[in-house]
Formats: sequence, structure tokens, C-alpha cells
Amino acid sequence: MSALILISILGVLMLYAGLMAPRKVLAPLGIIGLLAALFLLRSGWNVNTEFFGHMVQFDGFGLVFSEALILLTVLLFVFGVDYYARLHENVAEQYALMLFSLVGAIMLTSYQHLLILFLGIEILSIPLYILAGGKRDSFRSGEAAFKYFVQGSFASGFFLLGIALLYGSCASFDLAVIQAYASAPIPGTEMLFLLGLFFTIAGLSFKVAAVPFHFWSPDVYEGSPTLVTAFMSTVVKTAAFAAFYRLIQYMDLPKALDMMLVVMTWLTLFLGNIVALRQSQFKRLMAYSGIAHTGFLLLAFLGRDPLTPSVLFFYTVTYSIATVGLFVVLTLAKRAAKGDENIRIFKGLFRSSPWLAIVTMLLLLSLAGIPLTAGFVAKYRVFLIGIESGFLKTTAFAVLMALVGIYYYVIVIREAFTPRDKGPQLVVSPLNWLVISFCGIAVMLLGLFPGLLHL
Amino acid sequence: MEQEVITAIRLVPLEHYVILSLLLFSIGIAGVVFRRNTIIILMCLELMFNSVNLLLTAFSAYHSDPRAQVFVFFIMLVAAAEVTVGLAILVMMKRNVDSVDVNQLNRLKW
Amino acid sequence: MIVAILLLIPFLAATFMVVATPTRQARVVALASTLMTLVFTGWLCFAYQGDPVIAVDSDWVPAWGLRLVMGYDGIGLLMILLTALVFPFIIGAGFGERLQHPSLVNALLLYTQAFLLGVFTAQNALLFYIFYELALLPVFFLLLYWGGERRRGITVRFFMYTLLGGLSLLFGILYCMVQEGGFNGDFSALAALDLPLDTQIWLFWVLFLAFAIKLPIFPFHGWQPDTYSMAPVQGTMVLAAVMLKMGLYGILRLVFPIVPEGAAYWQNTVIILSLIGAIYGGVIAFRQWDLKRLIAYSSLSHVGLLCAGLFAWNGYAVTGSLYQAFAHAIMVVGLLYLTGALRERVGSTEMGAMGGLKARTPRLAALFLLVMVNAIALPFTQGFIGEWLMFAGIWQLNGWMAFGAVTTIVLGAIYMLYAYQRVMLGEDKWQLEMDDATLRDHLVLVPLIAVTFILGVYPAPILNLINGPVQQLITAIPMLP
Amino acid sequence: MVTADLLFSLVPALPLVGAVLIASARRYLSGTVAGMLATALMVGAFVLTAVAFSTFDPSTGGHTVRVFDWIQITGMDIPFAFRYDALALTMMLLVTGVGSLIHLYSIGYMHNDARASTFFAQLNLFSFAMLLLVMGSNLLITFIGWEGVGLCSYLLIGFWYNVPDYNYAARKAFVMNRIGDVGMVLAMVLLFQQFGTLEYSVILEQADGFSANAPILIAATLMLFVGATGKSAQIPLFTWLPDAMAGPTPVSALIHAATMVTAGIYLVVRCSGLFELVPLTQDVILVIGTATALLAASIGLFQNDIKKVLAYSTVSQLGYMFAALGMGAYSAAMFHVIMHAFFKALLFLGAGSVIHALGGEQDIRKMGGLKGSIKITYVTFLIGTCAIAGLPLLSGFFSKDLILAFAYQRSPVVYAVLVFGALLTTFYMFRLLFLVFFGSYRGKAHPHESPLSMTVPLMVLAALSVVGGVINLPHLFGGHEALKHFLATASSGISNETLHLSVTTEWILMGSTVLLVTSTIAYAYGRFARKAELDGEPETMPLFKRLLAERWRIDPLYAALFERPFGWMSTKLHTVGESRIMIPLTNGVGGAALRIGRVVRRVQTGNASFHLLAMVVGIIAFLFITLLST
Repeated sequence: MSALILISILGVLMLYAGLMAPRKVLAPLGIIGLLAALFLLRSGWNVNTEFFGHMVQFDGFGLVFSEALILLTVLLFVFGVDYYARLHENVAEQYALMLFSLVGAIMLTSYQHLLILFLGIEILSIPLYILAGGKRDSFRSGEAAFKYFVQGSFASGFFLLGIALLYGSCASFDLAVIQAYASAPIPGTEMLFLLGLFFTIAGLSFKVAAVPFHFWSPDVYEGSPTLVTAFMSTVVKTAAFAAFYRLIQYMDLPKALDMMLVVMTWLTLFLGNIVALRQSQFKRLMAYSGIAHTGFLLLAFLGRDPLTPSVLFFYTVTYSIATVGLFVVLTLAKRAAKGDENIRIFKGLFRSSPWLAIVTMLLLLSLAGIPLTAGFVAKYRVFLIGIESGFLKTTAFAVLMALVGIYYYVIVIREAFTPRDKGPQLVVSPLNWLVISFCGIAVMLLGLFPGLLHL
Repeated sequence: MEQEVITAIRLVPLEHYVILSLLLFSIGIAGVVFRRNTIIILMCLELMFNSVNLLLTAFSAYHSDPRAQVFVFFIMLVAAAEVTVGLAILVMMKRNVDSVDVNQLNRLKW
Repeated sequence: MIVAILLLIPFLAATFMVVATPTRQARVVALASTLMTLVFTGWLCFAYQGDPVIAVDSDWVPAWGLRLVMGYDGIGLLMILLTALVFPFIIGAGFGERLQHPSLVNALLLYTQAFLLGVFTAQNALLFYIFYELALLPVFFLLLYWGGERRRGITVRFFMYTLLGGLSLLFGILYCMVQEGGFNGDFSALAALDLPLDTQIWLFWVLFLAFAIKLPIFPFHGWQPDTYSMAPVQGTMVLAAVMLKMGLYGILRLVFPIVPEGAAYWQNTVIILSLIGAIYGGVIAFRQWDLKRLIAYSSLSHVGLLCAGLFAWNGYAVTGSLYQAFAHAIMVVGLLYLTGALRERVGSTEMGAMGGLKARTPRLAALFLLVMVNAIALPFTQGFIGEWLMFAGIWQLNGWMAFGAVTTIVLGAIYMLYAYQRVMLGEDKWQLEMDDATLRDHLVLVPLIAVTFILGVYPAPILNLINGPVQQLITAIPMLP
Repeated sequence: MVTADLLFSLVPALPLVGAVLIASARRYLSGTVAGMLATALMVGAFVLTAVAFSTFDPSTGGHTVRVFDWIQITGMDIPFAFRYDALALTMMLLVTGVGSLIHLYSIGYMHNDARASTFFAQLNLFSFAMLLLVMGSNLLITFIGWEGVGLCSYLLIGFWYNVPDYNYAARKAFVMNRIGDVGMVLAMVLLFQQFGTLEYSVILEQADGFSANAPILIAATLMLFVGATGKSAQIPLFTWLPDAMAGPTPVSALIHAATMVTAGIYLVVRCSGLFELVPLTQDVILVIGTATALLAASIGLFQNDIKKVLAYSTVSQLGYMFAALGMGAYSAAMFHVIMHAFFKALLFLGAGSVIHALGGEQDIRKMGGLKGSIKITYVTFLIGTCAIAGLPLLSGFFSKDLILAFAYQRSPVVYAVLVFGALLTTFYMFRLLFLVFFGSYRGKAHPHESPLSMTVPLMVLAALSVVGGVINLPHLFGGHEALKHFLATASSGISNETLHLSVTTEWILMGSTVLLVTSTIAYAYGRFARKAELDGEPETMPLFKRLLAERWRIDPLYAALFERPFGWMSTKLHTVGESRIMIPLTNGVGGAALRIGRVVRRVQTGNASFHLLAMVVGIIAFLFITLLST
């Protein structure tokens, strides 16, 4: 809890610092603050504390995810130092907004009450609307911001409707009560409950970009500044999944909704992978691959198995690490290619800077789920759960789609490793090099010793 | 006092409230989807939120439970914040393309 | 521990080369490490008592069903020996190639060797799968970076197609692990599974697909010719000599023990497909104009026979199939080496660019001939022993299948002799100045030929190695006719 | 191992050593030295065989010499072992004896060939393989030799590798043999399945357990016979032998006349126990043999290449042997094998000597009148011709008459056909003789007699052709069929073959044959000796004769039936099967995915309103799913 407060204050501090202190202190300040918050969380470990009359509960699930989120943000801040070096104004705001959004994210991981869920989502989203439009004089950035905003609030509308109906059926916003209701519905109000749950889930599916609520993500990913895209595809996605799962974790959903989830999984898997095949803009590719990964995670949802939380955690974290690393590499390559985002900018990377190429390969392989990278363990466990909880066909389809997925990652690898007399000249600042290497090594280590990230 | 309010509210059967707010919500949806003027879209979003507020209030009255009304306040708050941001983005958009037509925004696709 | 050493030798050598990137000494280092592996393997075979060895048995992440179980029995040992024996020659073949980044090439080759050894020592299905995929990666880069023209498309196609099989295998393994309960993927545990027939019928293909593509048997060979002809000689050697054997080994380890009834159910289908492939490949090989393509199709033909032999599932056929696998490895390395040597001389692998070379390179021609007699399975070569055993075994199953199998000896003679004639015989068309077989050629080819004939005249060492395990396997998994 | 066994098993080792030595040192050895070495080793082998022969006691019926375990797995024990018995010894004597002579001859014949040493290495290798073939105690060892001689024949036919036709001939020979080998292999696997072993002794023992014409045995014997037709150039697999004349003449003499081509006969005699049980197969063999004898003889009539004539006569003689086998006259067949080895080797070597004398000329139309210039060759060749024609008291006379007698006993038709064949043989052989040696010389070269190393073997073989008959002298001439009784100890088939014709009948048969033969010779003399009647090109000939001259057009027929279709299939399978179906199928899957991707991505129109609409539609759709599935 204190962590939450600290981060919020940190955000405000950041705004002030932006006014008076020089720009170079901002990122360090943020990082220190975040680490402090992390420490606070740690202190609250295993205490399983509740706040606000059982509206927030920092149980194991919440804590681990919160820590992961904070660490990811730290990683992004480190990246930000170099990323914002060229930017002259509003740097502080950018950091601050990210921090605020992080607050929302943390709330999402540990809510126990629909109000907090709602607030979390909004606190998470509203800063993002602004961040997406971070490049004020860029048309694309503006378009991204607008699309994100409109669709986001639209989805919140449905989400709210859902909450309202839920409340209507079980006269409470408390998660525990609702879950209890699910197992013993009051006769006559099931339909209300069903619809309520339906709309709530729809709202959350929007956040995790599950088909057909995914339309925002490719456009927004492509339009937003790379750092923000990275933030969305890692912190936001992770938090959203945590929230989603927290909602349905202990609830035995009505058959109908299970059905809906299955269909959604199929659609997401299919569309994400198939469309990604034809993407040549790297960020857009990452967006679709993100959708694809949503599909795999949904598969883990289907069977709400005791193992699912740890799978969820492992998957999202490893996915996020790989994504951050890739976005850093992209930024560098993009600079070298004067703003081009087509995957061909990686061509000959191996010739010009072998280490980067190798790390890129590792990260992509991890996303593809090739053995000895973290991604493989993640996927393997998802499939395992899928099969174990009896969704044979869905899992089989997921495996097939995983194959399709490998293709578009391999294409990028191929670019990086195609011989070329003169590869792109990347200027790598030490910090970036650190981030990239960290991601690469982390992905490798987690692949070799998955136990490290055992929930 | 409030007891009277509640009874007054309860004079109308719950279904009517539900149906009404769902209607409002649908109007909101329709507006958001089919109108091209961004301002109107924002307003329709508000409409959607408010329909939900109505619903919540009705429910709270019928459950005779104030928590929902608190929730309503939060919703209003958030809606306000969202609209603010929305308008800001709108201004930015107006500056970039000299229009508030949604269909102008179609460079990011496929 | 032993196994760990076995894997570590090539792995560390490779890593050293990636880090230190020696340019001139790279090949020497690689050669040295492969020779070490060979010696070590020799010692293993020598020390092998005849009963399975489990060298490593520890948990990796118990909760997630990841376990490290490694070991070997006679069959595994044969495969290990094959890998260890072939790689020095593959590295040696590189001494002629003028590739850029020699250190990387050799590093990739050594990584491949390490992972292949992993495949052949893994005693846990998941571990097997992991190595199975890993072995693919270095080859992928080898092809991608050092391949011939049109490599970009072909490499990815090859990679994806192989992975299609790989993932279906993964699915199958996971399914079995779940059925087993306790997520234990050890071969022993999976072999204990007793799945209902209807499950086995579909699960068979899920498991078999991977190996069918890897081998490849008839309808699944679409990736092969292009890949073989495009890959650098060493890459093709790895693919044809060892990678392909993974398929065979995998069938033996993962298909028959887990889905015996499924295998029995599909037995005839698979054998017929394989034989179709054997004949199909043999016929096509006749009119190939490019040596590498010819080798690709001849390999398709041989492999068809191997697979048929394996599925005949009796002592003779399976022993023969394994023995022939060994022979094929030696033979194909020899042929590919010759291809490389010829390309150095005439600058192409097209047979149109050759002809009458015997006049200029009599010794090379003689070596070619000696490698070839193994390819056409003349008696007193390894090939003959393997094929004879397979024929005998397949006959036990069905006379017509045996007939189909035996016709391949005619086809083999037809395309091989024709190829030999087009390359070596006839009048010296092109009047190219070239030197006869060099010392290096002799150093690579003579040992290969020696192995061929020694094991053809005195097969006892290998036969004794595999006879026991094969018999156990056969008796443990009786095939319903 | 007993010393005798040791010596016995050393026999094949010698030529092998020779082959390896010469092959590895071939660029340091001159042809002559290599030749001497090779010859010495062959003679050594011959001596060893002779010793083994002398110490061999037929009454024991022979035994097996196990050298080492070859293929030994559970349920299959195939040792590397030799069969030390009469049959093996006879063949070994033949191979090493005639082999040594031909080696000797080759020294002179090849002395100015650059690759002579290679030649001798391969010749030695052949002898090794041939010895394995005849010595093996089980089918698989025989098969080693069987394929080994095939390889050597391939190498030696294509010895002059820069002539494409020769390479083609070599390949043809090998492939046709391989086709036969398919039968051989199938027979082996079948026999193995039935008897659990491939040892001749065991198989023949247990075979008695089967009833006559048992399907298994029918299949086995027929497939063995298919193998035999391949090696011994019988219908339908005989076309390779004439082409095989592309090789150096000694090769034709050794491989394609004396030894390898008789492997088929050897195999059948070896397994006579089996064939005895299957009258059906015997009839097949009889028919095929007789037909081949006649067909080949008819083709031989109007050939103009001296070696081609001899080649077809070889095919036809082999036909005789198979006919004999078909009639169960195994000893007669073996007898003819040996005699034929003598005189046919002689004829080939003689022809070689002629060719050598004329500096490579092979067309008999460009020869003639050579009897003056190359006397020794002429005399020996004459003897050979008379022998093959079966003039009384020469080797061919006894063997052929024995076969004819059996034929008569079997059926007059066969007898008539075979006699007619014999007359054709006589005709074309004397045509050859007269055209080559009589009349006046029609060529341009300057004939010169060959060196001693070539003439000595001629003389020896001539001598053998004259007196060879004694080894199996029939009772009529006061002999007691020594060979038959000797072989009978090794082959059950021989022991129960019987010829029960009255003495008078035999005399009549003999007399009539002799009469016919002599008159044929006279006729030939009239046509070719006085005024050499030469054939022009086939196009100018009357239809039937042209058909004969063009060998019944069998080669073009086979080309049309098998070779071209195969090539066509190979091309089609590649251009259509692979390029149009297989590879497109493979790529198609991926391509389809990509194409779907290109379509589906259009959903993302980028228009915000549309996206919202899509979301709403999605929600409604899901609502339906949900509500329907409650």
C-alpha cells in the first residue's frame, strides 16, 4: 500500500523536478523511487494485507505482479534516459504519466473490489491516452492517441455497464461476494449476472487486446512513441492480464462464458498470427504478435488450473522482457535508418554489430518459443495446461498457430543474419547496451533455469 | 426524507429503469459508432456513462444500499477526467488536420 | 557424468571459437575436438557392458515436468558412434571450402554435434524434443549464411517444415505426459503408458509426423531436394548423414514404445509409403543433372528403405535398418565430399560440366568408385549387410513389399552407374587442367572407405552392439500383424 | 583347421592379394610385371587347388570349412564358410586353370596398353570373386562372388572408359545382372524364411521334407533361375552378353565364355536337390534353354564381327547347358561347361590373336587368307571350331552328344530343335573360320603372329579341347563317366540322373549327328571357303536374313519397351511429380497461410468508426453465442 502512495507521490515529485531540476536527474530519481517502492513491497511480503475495508489486497499474486511491473518500469526508465535525450520539453511529464499509469497497474494486480478494478483501469488508461499522443506535432501520434482514447472509453462504457449489472444481480461490488454468487446464483437474476459478467469480461478483453476487441492495438502501437509502445505492450498488458485473471480466478464461470472465452481464444490466436505474417512494419508486427500472445495466455485461462497463475506470471514477464529488449534494438536501428520502421532495417545487423544481432535473435527466438529460451518454457507450460484441462483441440490449434508465429520472427532473424557488405551503423549508448544485454541474458537464463521465476 | 426518495424511485418498477438505461446506452453506442463529428462522439460517450449511472442508482435504490451511489460519484469523476483528456486530444487533432472528422484519421491501418 | 563430458567437448570447443574467433586455426581446433569426441566415444563403446546406462538422472524443474535424464543403450551408442565418427570428416571436408568466418562455420557445426549427441543420449521425451529443436538452429544459420543462391526462401521453408513436425511432436509428448500424470516424460514412464487404441491411432501420426518429415519419407520430402542442393557441402553432410538418423532413432524411441498398437495399425500404410518413396526417389535420381540433387533423391530412396525396414518390426529388419543407417551416413559423407572435391576442380556440381574426368584424375575416380560400391550395396560393403537384413526382415512381413524393396537395388545400380559415367567416364570433354586426388582427399576418403569395407566384411562389432537392445525392444513391443 | 582346409581356403586369398597389391602399386608396376605377378598368383591358386583336389576324398561327400562368423544376430547365423566338395573343386580347377592361361595370354595381349596393370588388378579381383562364388558354402557367400564378378565384368567391359558405347555396354551388363539378382535375393530371403539358414547342405537336406511342386519350392527355384538367366545370359536377359564384347578379348574369354557366364549353371547344379523336386521349374528351364540355344544360334548366322559371332555362340551353348539342366542331366551340363570353357576360351583367345595380328580389326569381311600368315592361331582356331561343332572324339563331341542323348530321351521335339541348333552352330562357326582364314586377305594391315605368351595358352587350350573329353568318357568308348561319378558325390541331382538308351540307339543318334554336321561343314565350305560370300549392309538383305542380321531387332525392342519408358518416367516424375505437385504442395501450405494473412489484415481498415462498429458487432455476436449456449 505504502508503495502505491510512494509511487503516486513520486509522480508528483517528478512533475516538480521537471520544472526546477536539470533533465538528467529525472530518470535516476524515478528509478530510485521505484526501487524504494519495490523495497516497500518486499517488506509487505507474505503479510497478505488488506486496505480500504478489503478493497485492496496485497496477496502473493498481487505482490509478485506488482514487483514485476515496477521492475519493468525501471527497465523502461533506464532505456528512457537515452530515448528522451533528444527531447527538450515535457520529459518530466512523460515519466510522471508513466508512474501514474503504473499506480493504476498495481491497483489492477491486487484489487478485491470492482471499484478498485474500475479505477485501476482508468488510472492506467488515461495517462496512456496522453502518452500515446506524446509527439505533439506528429499526425500518427495524434491519430493513435485519439483512436486509443475513443475505443478505450467506449470499452470502459461496456465495462461499467457490466459492473452495474453485476451489482444489480448480487448487490455488491466485492469480488468474493460475486465469486460466491457465481457458484450459488439467486434464482431469477442469473441472466442479469451473466450479462454483467459478459460485459465486464468484454471490457477487460479490450485491455488485453483480445479479438474482436483488439482493433486499437496495431494502430496505437504503431503510432505511439516507441517507449510508450514498449510500456503498453509490457506493463499495461501484464497488469491487464493480472486483473483479468484475478476476476475469474476463483469463479466457476457459467458454461456460456467459458464458451465465449474459447471462441475468443481461437479468434485471437488465428487473427494475431495470421495477420502478423504480412506485417513489414516492425512495431505493427509486434502489435500483432502481442495479440497472438494474448491468445496463448487466454488458453492458459481456459482451464483455471492451480498452476495458471504461475504460468501467467512467467509468460507475461518473459514476454515483456523480450519485448522491451526488441523495442530498444528497434529504436537504435530506426535511428540508423532515419526513422524507417520496416523490418529490412535490421538487414546485415550481424555483420555490423554481432552481439546485438545475437541478442535480437535470442529475444525473437524466445518470443517464437524455441527451446532453451524462456519463451519455450512459457509456451510449453501453457500447452501443458491446455491439454491437462481438456482443451485438446484448442491446444492443438494453438500449437499450429505457434508454428505460424515462428515464421514472422524467423523472417526478422533472417534479415538480421543476411550477409550484407555494409550493415546498419548502430550507435549504442552504454545504458541501452546494458538494457539489451540484460534482456538477452535474462531470456536465456530463464530458459535454462525457469525455476528462478517460480511463483 | 431519503426514504421517500427511495419509495418514490420504487414507484417505477426496476425493469423500466433497466430498459431505459439500456436504451440510453444503446443510443450512446449508436452515436459513438455512426457520428463522424468528434465532439458528438465525446458527448455520446458521456451518455453511455450516464446511462450506467442511472442504472446503478436504480439498483442501489432497490437494494437499498448506498455503495452504488458512491460508485456513481467515482464514475462521474473519471468521466470528467476522460473528457478533459479527450478534448485535449481533440485540440491536438484539430491542429494537425484542420478538421474534427473521425474519418480523417486513417493513416494507421492494416 | 560421462554423457556430460560427451556433450561438453564439442559445446565448449564451439563456444571457445565463438568467443576467440580464431581464423586460421579454427578448423584445426574443431577437428581436434571432434577427434577427442571420437576417442571418448570409442572408449564408451569399449566399456559398454550390454545393459542400458543411465548417466544423469536429476530434476530440472520438478513442478513443471522438466527432468534431466540422459543415458544410452546399444542403439543410442550406435547413433552416438555414428555422430562421433562422421563429424571429423565433416570438419575435414571444410578444409577445402573457402567460406568466410571459418571459425563460425565450425562453431555451428560443433554446436550441431553437441545437440545431436544430446538427442541421442536423452532419455526423457521433453529433453529429446529440446535437443531435437536445438540441433536444427545451427544448421539453420549455416544454411542461411553460407548457403547457395535462393537460400533465403529455401532455408526458411526447411526450418518451418521441420518445425511443423517438431511442434506436432511436442504436442504429442505433452499429451502423453498429461496422460501419464505427474508430468513425467521419461522414456521409461511413457513406454509404460497404455493408451486406448483409438487414441493411439491419431496420436501415432502426431508423433510420427516429425520423424516422417525429418527422414523424410515419401509425401513429406518436399523440403529436401532444394535444401540439399542449396546448402553448403558441410551442411548437407550434417543433414543427410546425421540429422536424418534422428528421425529413425526418434521413431524407435518415441513412436513404437508409446503407441505400439497405433504403429501396428498404420504399419502397412507407412511401409508402403516408404517403399513408394524408395522407388520414386530411385527413379527420379536417374535423370538428375546436379550431383547434389542426385544425392538428395538417392538419399530419399535409401531412407524409404530404412523406414520400411524399421516398420517391418522384426529383429532382422530393425537391425538391418540401423546398420544401414550407419552405412548410409558413411556413404553419403563420402559422396558429398566427392561432390565438393569435384566442385573445387570444375567449379560446379552440375554433371554437365564434368565427364571424362577419369583421364585427369584416375585416383579420384577410383575413390569415387569405391564410395559408390557402398552406395549400390555390393556385398562386402556395409550397405549390403544392412540391405540384406532388411530384405530378409521385410520378407517375413510380406513378399510383395520385399519385392518392392529389392527392386531398389536395380534402381540404385542404374542411377549410380549412370552418374559415375557422366562424371568420370567418356572422353575428356572440357580439357580442364586439374590435379588428381590430393593428400586431403585421401585423408578423408580412405578412412571412410576402409570403414565401409571392414564393417562389410566383419560386421560383428556393430551387430553385437545393437542385437541385444533390438531384441529386447522387439520382444517388449510385439506388433500385432 | 586342417592343413587341407587351410590350403583350400587360401585359394581365393591369392588373387585377392594380387588385386590389392597391383591396384595399390599400379602406377609403379609396368603392365608386364603386373601381369606376371597376377599370373603367378593365379598359377599359385591353381596349384593350391590341385593340392586340395589331390588330398580330397570324394567318398566323404565333402564338408564345410567355416572361416569366420559373418552375419550373426539372433535368429540368423550366416558364417563366412566354404564348401569343400567335388563340385567346388571342379569349378575351382576350371577357374584357376583356364584363368591362369588367360592371365598369361593377357600379358602379351595388353603389353602396349597404358593401363595394363589396372587391367590385371581387375582380372585378379574377378578371379577372387569367381572363386568365392563357386566355393561358398551358403547362398550369401555365393552371392558375394555373384555380385563381385558382376562388378569386375562391369569394370572390364568398360575398361577403355573413354568410348561412350563401351560404358553403355558395361552399364547394361551390370544392370541386367542386377535384375537377375533381384530374383536371387528374393530366392535367398524366401529360402531363409523357410529353412532358417542359407547353407546349401542344410537346405538340400530339409528340402526332401517338401512334396514335389510345393509352392514354396516353385517360387524359390523359379527366382533362383531368374538370377541364373541374368548371369548366364538366357532369354530374356541375354542381350548384354554380345555387347559385353566391348571389353578386351581376354576378358571375353575368361568372363564371358569360360567362367562367369557359367555361374548360373553352377548355381542350378549346386541346388539340384531343390530343382529335382520341382518338375515345373525344370520344364521352364528346359524351354528357356532350348529357345535360347536356337535363338542365339540363328542370330549368330550372319554376324560380321568376329567376337559377336563367338558371343552369340556362347549364348547358344549356355542354352544347351540349361536345356540339359532342364532335363535333369546335371552332369552333362557340367561336362559341357568344362568342355565349353576349353574350346570357347580357345576360340576367343584365337580371335584375340587374330585381332591383335590385324591391329584391332574385328570385321571378318576385312579378313581372309590368314591361315598362311598366322599359322599357330589358325591351327588352334581350327581345332576349337571343330570341337564346338562336335566333330568325333573332340571334347565338344562327347559333351554335346551326351546332352542330345538326354534330349532324345526326354522328347524328340527338343532333340530335333537342339540338333538343328547344333547344325546352325556348325554353319556359322565354319563360316567364321573360312571367312577369316581361307580365301585371300581383304584387309590392309600386315598380319603378324602373336608372341609366345599368347600362343602358348592357345596351344594348351587346343590340346585340352582335343583330349578334354576323357574326363567323362562314356561307356560306349570304354570310359566310365569319371566326372559324373565324381560330381555325384556333391550333388544329389547328379546321383539320381539316368540315361537308359540302348547302345544301338546311342550309336544311331551319334552317327546321324556326325553325318549332318559334316554335310553342313561341306555346305559352308562351298559358300565361304572357295569364293568368300560376303554380306553387305542389312538394308540390302532379304527380309528374313536381314531380321537375323539385325538380331531379331531385340535391342531396339528392349530400348522401346524398357529403357526409354524408364527415362521418360524419370523425367516426368521430376518435372511433374516433383516440380508440379510435391514441392508446390509443400510450399502451398505456407503460401496459403500468407495469402489468408493478406486478406484478413484488411479487416484493420484504420477507420476509427469502423473499428468501433466492429467491436459492437463482435460484442453482439458474442452475446448471441453466450445467450444461445445458455
